[in-house]
Amino acid sequence: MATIEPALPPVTERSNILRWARKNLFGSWYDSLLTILGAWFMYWALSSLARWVITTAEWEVVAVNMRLFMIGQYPLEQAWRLWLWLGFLVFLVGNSLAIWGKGSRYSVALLLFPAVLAFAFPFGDEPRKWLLILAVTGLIGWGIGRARPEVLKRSVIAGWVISLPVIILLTRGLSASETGFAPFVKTNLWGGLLLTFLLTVVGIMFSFPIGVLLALGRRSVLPIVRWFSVAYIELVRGVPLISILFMAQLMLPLFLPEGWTVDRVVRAMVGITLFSAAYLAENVRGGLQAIPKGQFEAAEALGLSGAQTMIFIILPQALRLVIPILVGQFIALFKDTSLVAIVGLFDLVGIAQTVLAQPEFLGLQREVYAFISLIFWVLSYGMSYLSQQLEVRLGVGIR
Amino acid sequence: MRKSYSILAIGAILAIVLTACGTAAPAPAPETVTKVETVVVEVTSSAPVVVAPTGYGVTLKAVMERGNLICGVNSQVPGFGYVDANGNFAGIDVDYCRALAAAIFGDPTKVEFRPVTAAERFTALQSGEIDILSRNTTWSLVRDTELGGNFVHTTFYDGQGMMVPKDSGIATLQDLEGGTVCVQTGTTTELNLADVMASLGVTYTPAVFEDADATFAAYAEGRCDAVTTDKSGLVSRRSVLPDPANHVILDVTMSKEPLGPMVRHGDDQWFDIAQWTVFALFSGEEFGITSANVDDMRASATAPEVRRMLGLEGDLGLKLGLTNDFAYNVIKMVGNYEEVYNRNLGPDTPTYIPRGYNSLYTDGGLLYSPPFR
Amino acid sequence: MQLERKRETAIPFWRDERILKILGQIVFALLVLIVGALIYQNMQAGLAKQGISLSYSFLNGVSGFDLAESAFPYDRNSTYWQAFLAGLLNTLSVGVAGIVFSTILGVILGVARLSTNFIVNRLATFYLELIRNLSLLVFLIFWYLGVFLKLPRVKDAVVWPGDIILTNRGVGIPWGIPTASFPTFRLILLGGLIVAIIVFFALRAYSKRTGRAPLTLLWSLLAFAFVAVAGWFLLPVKPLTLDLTFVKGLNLSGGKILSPEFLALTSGLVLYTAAFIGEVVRAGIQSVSKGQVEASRALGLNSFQTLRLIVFPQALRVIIPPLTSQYLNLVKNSSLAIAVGYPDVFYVSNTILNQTGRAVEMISLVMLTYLMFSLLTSVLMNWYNQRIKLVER
Amino acid sequence: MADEPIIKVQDVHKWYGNFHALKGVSMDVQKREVIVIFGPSGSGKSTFIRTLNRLEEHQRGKIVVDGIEMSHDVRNIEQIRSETGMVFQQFNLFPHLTVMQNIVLAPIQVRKWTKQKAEEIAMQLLERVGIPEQAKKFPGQLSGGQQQRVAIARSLAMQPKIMLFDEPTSALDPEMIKEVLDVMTELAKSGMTILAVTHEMGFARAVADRMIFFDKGEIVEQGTPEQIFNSPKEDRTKLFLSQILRH
Repeated sequence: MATIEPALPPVTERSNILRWARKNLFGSWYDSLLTILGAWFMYWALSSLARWVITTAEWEVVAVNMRLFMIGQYPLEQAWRLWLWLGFLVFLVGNSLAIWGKGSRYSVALLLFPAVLAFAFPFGDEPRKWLLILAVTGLIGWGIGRARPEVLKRSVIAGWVISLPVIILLTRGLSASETGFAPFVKTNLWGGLLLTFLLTVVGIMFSFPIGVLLALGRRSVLPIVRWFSVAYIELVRGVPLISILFMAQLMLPLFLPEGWTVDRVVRAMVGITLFSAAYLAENVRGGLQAIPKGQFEAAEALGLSGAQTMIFIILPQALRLVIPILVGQFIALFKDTSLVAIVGLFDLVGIAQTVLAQPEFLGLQREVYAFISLIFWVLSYGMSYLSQQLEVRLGVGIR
Repeated sequence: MRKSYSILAIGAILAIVLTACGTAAPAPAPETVTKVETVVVEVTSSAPVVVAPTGYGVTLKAVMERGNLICGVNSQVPGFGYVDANGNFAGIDVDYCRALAAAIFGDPTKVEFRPVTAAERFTALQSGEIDILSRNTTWSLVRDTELGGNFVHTTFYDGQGMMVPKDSGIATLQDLEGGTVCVQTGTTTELNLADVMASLGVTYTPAVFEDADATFAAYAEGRCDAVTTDKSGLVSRRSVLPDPANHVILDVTMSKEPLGPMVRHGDDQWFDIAQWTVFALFSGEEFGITSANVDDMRASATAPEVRRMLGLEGDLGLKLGLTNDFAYNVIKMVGNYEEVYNRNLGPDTPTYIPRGYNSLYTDGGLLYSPPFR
Repeated sequence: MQLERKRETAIPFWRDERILKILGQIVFALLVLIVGALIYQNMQAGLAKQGISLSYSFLNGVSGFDLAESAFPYDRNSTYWQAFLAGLLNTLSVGVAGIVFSTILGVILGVARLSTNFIVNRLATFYLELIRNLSLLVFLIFWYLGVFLKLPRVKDAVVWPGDIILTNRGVGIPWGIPTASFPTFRLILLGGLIVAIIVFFALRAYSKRTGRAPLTLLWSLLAFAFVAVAGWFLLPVKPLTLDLTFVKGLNLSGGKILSPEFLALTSGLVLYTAAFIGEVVRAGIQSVSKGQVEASRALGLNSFQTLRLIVFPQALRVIIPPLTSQYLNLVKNSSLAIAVGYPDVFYVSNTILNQTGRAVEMISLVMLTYLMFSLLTSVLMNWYNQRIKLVER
Repeated sequence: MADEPIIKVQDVHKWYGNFHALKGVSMDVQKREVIVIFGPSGSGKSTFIRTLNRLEEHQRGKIVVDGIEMSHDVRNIEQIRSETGMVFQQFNLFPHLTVMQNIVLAPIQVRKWTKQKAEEIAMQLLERVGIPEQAKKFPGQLSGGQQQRVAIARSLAMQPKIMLFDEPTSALDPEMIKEVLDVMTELAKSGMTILAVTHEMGFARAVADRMIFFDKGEIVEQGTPEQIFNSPKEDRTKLFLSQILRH
């Protein structure tokens, strides 16, 4: 892809619109045909979509049930806890964008996203207020990060490390009982986007180390460990996620000693984690295979132990190589969490189904599903955008 | 070398296509029939025999220790079990759970609703994941025996009906010859439909759906000529179809559908508690005790049965393992049957269903409570 | 020597790498076994408590439920086994249709992504970004409720050119019905197949001898087509008659009727998978370096030859492995049929599970079924890959 | 016992499957000795040098390094590895770590030094190999010669008693070979025990105490550079030397 720097700037660089159009739209007769067909299709699709969104669709069902879509049956008076950790996350995102995003002009736009959301969607006054606070928090985080990037690096990383426990702890409650300050909120009340988010985050956090271990196991010199890893990976990858979720819901209770019960949400989390780990293992293995043998030998020759070699030399390089693939896998996991609706959990899709059973909103499938599709799309796209930023920052993906 | 596999693959595909065309009309193999017969015997012999999983009083003890009741409910049936926009469960089945919690704890909020799918409801009950199943479940012999549950007294008498568009001209089930019927899977409804149609000799195509929403959405879009489910469901669903007036419910009852709560085999105390909570709701209506006047009644009641029921006399509640005022709590906190019914299925709701069989025996219905003595 | 041996055995076992390796494995294997045994024991105890013993004999029982679609005659008197088999065949038909169409659409998308035409390129990119970030479950539900059930009712059926009838009961397409001469025709087709194979091997021998690369596959196909067409016209009675779909009473009749559930599932899967296949194809084509094309042109091969002999084989090598996993994904994703009411193997098994309460048996049966698809495919693919892979040091 | 050899190799054999790569190699290395090993490619010289820190396992015979026998004892292997430094043909620097991080990693993790001490010593070493200004760069930003010098510094940071060089200049452009050889020469003169597989005969002539000629998995001939260059005994040595010295 190396381009030769011309001695004189080529004349065509100053092409006008017409020339551009001739080159890119009407290069030949079939090119022109394709252009016209494409343009017509675009017009048709966009105009009918716009007509439906603006005139036909009845969006009241979304407005009235916004709370259900977002947090399910989570008690409203405890919702401040969710806003709290959301603020914490946004603050970290702001910090990270400032430190690692190196002045990307999209950073600020991204941080203003909550404010956009607040007005683009029919939220109540309370959530709107919180969303604005979030946007401000993100900007403050960004400002602080920009002011002292080097000093903050460590604490931001520490912040990310503790973020999952913080999220889980705040969501489930600080005290063991259902009274007192920040009381316990049972998982059956977690729902909507909140549940989808938690399933995703927990799935990612736990499947990642398991996946790395499985990948290492698959490349182990110990045959039994290797066989086990291969068997696990191939078995899990060979079956649909939905069957694993069914197994987790219907069979897991059977596998446990009598008297042990596992929370249904936890069961789904276990199922998703075990499923995702097998896929991650294969991705990580790809990275491991790309590391030259000399790296192992050099580490060994320096006297590093097997574990030290893996932790300091091999994994950092291997994981960096596969970041784009890993993020792709995480996005897939996020989208796949919707399958828990089929086993009766109130995730975004499950909530959509129960909302559609409300007597006053029967028959509004298209509105409801369009809305949750939008949520899925925005979040997935956001994840892949962030990963592209990360790739650029870490210098991978450019060949 | 490589291309030889492509040609082999093409050969294989052709072979498949040819065999597929060739098997357009396979003769039914006679041996399948005999096979079926032999196994029927086998199935009955290997039918799961449910051993008593719990002993007397175990469930109540567990519930008391836990501090709340776990109630398996539906989350997708308007009027019976769904989540309203405030995130609260609502419906007649849901209110029964609240009544039970009121009877046990004197607090109708001490109940955890666990939405269960049709597929997992019995497993969930057997495995102890839920204490009671209150999810529009039809009482049948098989469920009473093989599935290891006991049905508490029926809380809603239903019957399977058939709804068709008015302009279709269909008046009887026979008119559905060659038509398509929308039905929900995994339910007795699906089996009843097959039974009734087979006995009438009507051929039809079922369009089977995983949940009620999909079933009625499909019907509303004209995917089927008719839709079948419990009549209550038909009535409530009709009210929210785009053009309710254009749909009629055929005057046939394809089955009896007594819907009621279900508990596990083996804990008779728990069964009694669940049972008498239902009767407390019935008797409340019979004696005219409502949540509004229950305190006055308790202060002024003279009729011995009312006094016994409200815990002023005797120790009926203690006999159940509860407090004496359990029925008072039920009515005070949840209301009597009429209140519960009207709240969820009454004339002021979008899901209005006339009382019909679900009236007191004094009004010609089937609601009849044994005496509180 | 003796001294050495003595010293070697003197290594404490916790420091001997050989023993450590074996020990590590034994500990690992024991852990796995213990966990496995615990699970098995708990399961046995749990099942015993419910009075159920593991057995598949219940599958011979009468199912008692109807299926909307089945490749063979199936009714409520059929056994659970037959229900399962019907589901399996339904899965296969969705799988085959899905693979064929998603490949076609995927290749188009992949090429469109590389197109220099601005609008085509952007449309393809937009489509890709749109689809890849949606949940498949929601996508399928949308196709079912939002598209196929919104087609006109039977009495307002729309007829497209080619006698395709569109209704929300299903889409009817013309279909061939075998006539009396069909068995003969089948024999002729078999003969054509043999001729094609002969042509194929003859051309390959020729290619080996002369080192040229004739269009082996094309000629074999032509040979087959020639025999088939000749047979069609030579037979006194045509082997197939065309059967059109028409509206009969409340429903469609005749021809081949594709149910909305099947169409929603298949088209949803196709449109979803095609986006991923498009990326695979694009990456494959781009992976062939410009130098290869230049070298090939410098050698005097024309552009068609370059494409056929240089670019295509190399791109294929990159495309095949990820393409296979996309195919597998498609088959596994077809289990979401449960959301649109298409009786695939997962859906039917779930119904059987509901009716019999046999969770362990049915779930393991379903998993085994999908596993077999996967293993079979990977075995085939590994074999194929082994054949085409570059010999590298 | 000042003459106790630091490396004792007795009758070492190694097979790769059926291929007999080392056929009974025996030799002793004295402290502060500089040995150059040379021979045609595939002669087993690299394999041999790699058995000395257990990158390859020998199947028969005995290797004793600094009084520690090379066996299956993991502790012995660890000890030997920390006593020996190794420099590879392909440098094998860790591309995700800076030059400084490359050097301090092992001292901190294995020797348990403080970061401060490790970095001080690393800077001294970088000065010794002549590239102190590159400490914060990544290996990918350095030339081959610089990378190899970092690799040498990295090995030296563990303060080994023995340095093994496995064709350290083979992957370098001619103009960079000298800068690496200069570092090696300086190292040799400082009294380090060195075993180097190399075909740099100028280096051998200048600093080697002994040269060993390998062919077909065994030692064919050994002697001082003087002996080897001026009066090789074996025909094979003569032939090989004539081939590599011709150009």
